[in-house]
Parts: sequence; structure tokens; C-alpha cells
Amino acid sequence: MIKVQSEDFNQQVEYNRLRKDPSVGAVVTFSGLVRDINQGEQVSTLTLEHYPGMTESSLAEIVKQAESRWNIIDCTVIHRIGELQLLDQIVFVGIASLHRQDAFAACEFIMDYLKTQAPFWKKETNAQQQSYWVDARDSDQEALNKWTDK
Amino acid sequence: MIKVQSEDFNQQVEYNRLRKDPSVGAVVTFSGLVRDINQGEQVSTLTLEHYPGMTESSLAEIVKQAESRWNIIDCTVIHRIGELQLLDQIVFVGIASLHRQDAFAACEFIMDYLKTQAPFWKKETNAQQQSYWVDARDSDQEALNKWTDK
Amino acid sequence: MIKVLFFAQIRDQLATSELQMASDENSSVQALLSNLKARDDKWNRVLSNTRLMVAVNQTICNDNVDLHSGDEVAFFPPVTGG
Amino acid sequence: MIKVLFFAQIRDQLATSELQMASDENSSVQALLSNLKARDDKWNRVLSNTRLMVAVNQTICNDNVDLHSGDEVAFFPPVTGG
Repeated sequence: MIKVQSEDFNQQVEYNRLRKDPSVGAVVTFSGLVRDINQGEQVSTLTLEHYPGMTESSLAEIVKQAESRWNIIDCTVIHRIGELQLLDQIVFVGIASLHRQDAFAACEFIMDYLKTQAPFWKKETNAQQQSYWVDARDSDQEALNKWTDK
Repeated sequence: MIKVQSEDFNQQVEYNRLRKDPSVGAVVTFSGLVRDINQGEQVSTLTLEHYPGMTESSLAEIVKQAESRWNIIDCTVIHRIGELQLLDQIVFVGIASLHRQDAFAACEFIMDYLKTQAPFWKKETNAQQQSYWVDARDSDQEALNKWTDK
Repeated sequence: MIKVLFFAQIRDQLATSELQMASDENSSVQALLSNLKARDDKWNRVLSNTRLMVAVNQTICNDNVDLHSGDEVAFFPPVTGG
Repeated sequence: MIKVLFFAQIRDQLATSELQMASDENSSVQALLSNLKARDDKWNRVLSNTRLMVAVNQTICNDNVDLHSGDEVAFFPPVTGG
């Protein structure tokens, strides 16, 4: 299931949905949250812009790639858009699988690709009410290497 | 926080506790569940035996190692003991960190070490009410290699 | 016609979110980019960013992709979601 | 005295969960194991399992560790929690 939405999501509801199938032995979840300090600035709000249409299709393509590489029973990706506050949930990726190795790898793979391939852009507002676009992190680009070396 | 208990745990409560600190940007959780089929047998109940005292100290040592290798803001490990039913939660590992790489690595590391170093033993009862001890999986032993090669 | 979209900093810097270009003079992403850069110094500078990303019909690609009438081309900076 | 504990299959197969051994004749895990195996065929067979794990004072170790009075030694099969 892939959702791009401005509303918040309930991590418990998503977790419970992923553990329903009796063959599931492992559930790994990732949640990304709005931090107080980013790239040295005190963050007050975060606004997420996206490319409607492409956002959904790029996430679907990333999930399809993960499903072709690992044995996944169920997968959920939720990404929020619009204005978020400190401590808010930004993104959720949850994987249900037979064994933990598949769940860990697929969850991290989806996050690494989402961070570099899905068309979302973050604009932060700091404590002085200045707004600026967040810079891409080189470490996110480097994180892809572990999936292509294999 | 490390807990060894017979009662169930609430994944939502644990998740919410991990995301409280405003510096947390990433939360990764692992949940292990009682599967319907294990090593080819239809499972009806699962009983977890442990070595009281050593269980807690071995989990504390594993968490300490993870904390020395990665930047972790908060960490929770809960392992259940006693008789469990199909779909029940067995184990929870949750990591809160600034960035996702630390959270993913620490969570998987703790599970890999827990699976091979913490004194828990599973006894399954199948649909015919036969009880047998679960065999250790070679893949769990092999999973340790990725942490020692580095 | 080709629909051209700009996102995030690129849109802010160009003060343009969308425009239409004739398809015959813009038969590849490279040709389209050259025509856009030729508009003025600002467009030339903004679209010369070496980290500029391009998507054709909502799929990330490089700039030697051919374009056809009805295609949607988007220019944007490195993505920062998640 | 040394406190000796057995868990899971090992305990089931020996029908013993705990016993005390004199510390002077059992000055290492190896010596203790030899004395236990000498009890009878069943003990010899069960404790000869190559995958047998040992913990001294609740820390996993190998069988050349020295033992002292008051130590707690545990024998168990490979763990299967999680």
C-alpha cells in the first residue's frame, strides 16, 4: 500500500495491518520525524513539496524493485506532504516477511531509494522565521552503493 | 530499556516512547511474531524457556555493544517468555537515532546477536500436540559475519 | 506541444512553475534545455546547475532522451524527502 | 562448590536441571565436563554434542576457562530466541 497524504498516520494501525497474516514472522518499520536541529539550524516548521503523480509512481516502482529482490509478504509506504511541525511524522515504511533479513533489507532499500529518487523537497523555517530549501545530503547518495555493489 | 516478561507488550506505547526526544529523526522497530509454519511444521503454541539473570545481562551487553558502534538516542529491547500463541509478539527491538543508517544498523545488529547469544530456547507444539525443541538456524550464525568483517 | 514543469528551488529561482514549448524545435531534453537557457542570463544560470535532475513523463532520465508532442518534462533539484 | 545448570534439550535429555559439584576436582570447564561425562553413557553422549554451549557466571565462554568455588556453570544447546 502506498499513500501520499497531508494527514498524519497512525503507526499502530499500520503495524497491526502488517502483522495480520499468520505467515508473518518479522515486521520492520521505519518512521522519519521532524527533528529540532537540521544542518545546524533550529527548525520550527517543515514544508514538503512534491510532484503529484510522479510521487506515487516512483514509490510504486521502488516497492516493485524491493519485491523483486526480497521475499516480502506485505509492504506499506506513507509519505506526508504540506506543512509539518516539530516531532511530526514525515514518512513510514513497514515490511512484513517470513524472516527478519528480508524485512530489514527491503525497508532500508526502500528508504535509500525514496531519499534519492522520489520527488519530494523539504523547505524548513527556522526560529527566526527564515525559510530555505534543505540541501540534499551526500550520504544519501552514498547509501545507494550498498545495493548496487551486490 | 530492557525487559524480559511473560506479558504481551504494546508496540504503539514503545514507539511513542522512542519518538519523544525532539532530536530523534529516525525510529526503526523490529517485531518478531509466532508464525503458523516453522521448519515445515504447523505451529499451534510456542513456549519460550530462558536462563533467568543471564538473559537480562546478555541483552544489556548486546545493547552496550550497539551503543558503542552507532549513535543511538534511545533503545528498547523486550523479549517474552512462557507460552505464546499463533500471531503473538515474541520480541521487540526499537532504536531512535538522528539518522536512519544508525537506527537500521543497530536494530539489525541487536537482533542478530540476540538470536545467537541470548539464552532463550523455543519449544513448539504442532497441530498433533507433539512438542519439540526448535533447531538453531545456520543462517542466524552466518548473519553475524556482516558485523565482524567490518 | 511539450509541457515543462519546474519544482522547488528551480521553480523559485525561475519564478515559473509550468510552461508549454513547441515540440518540433525541442526534439530532445538537450535541445529543450538549450532553448530554455537561451531565454536570458537567469535561465542560463539556473538551468546550468550540475545537480539539476530531469524527469520525462514522470520517470527520472538523462538529457539525451528524445521528446515528442504531449510529453511532460520536469526539472528539479536533488530530492530531499523521507 | 560449583553450581551446574542445564537448559532446554540438554536438561530434558539428562533429566537434570541443576546439581552441585566439588570445586577442587573441577578446576576448569574441561575438567568439570570430563567428570560429568564419566557418570554414564547417557551423560557422555549428551555432553559430547559438538554444538554444546557453555556459560560461566552467565557469560558465554569456551571450555578452557578456570573454575573457582561459588562459580555458576551452565550447559545448553544453541539458543533459538528472538
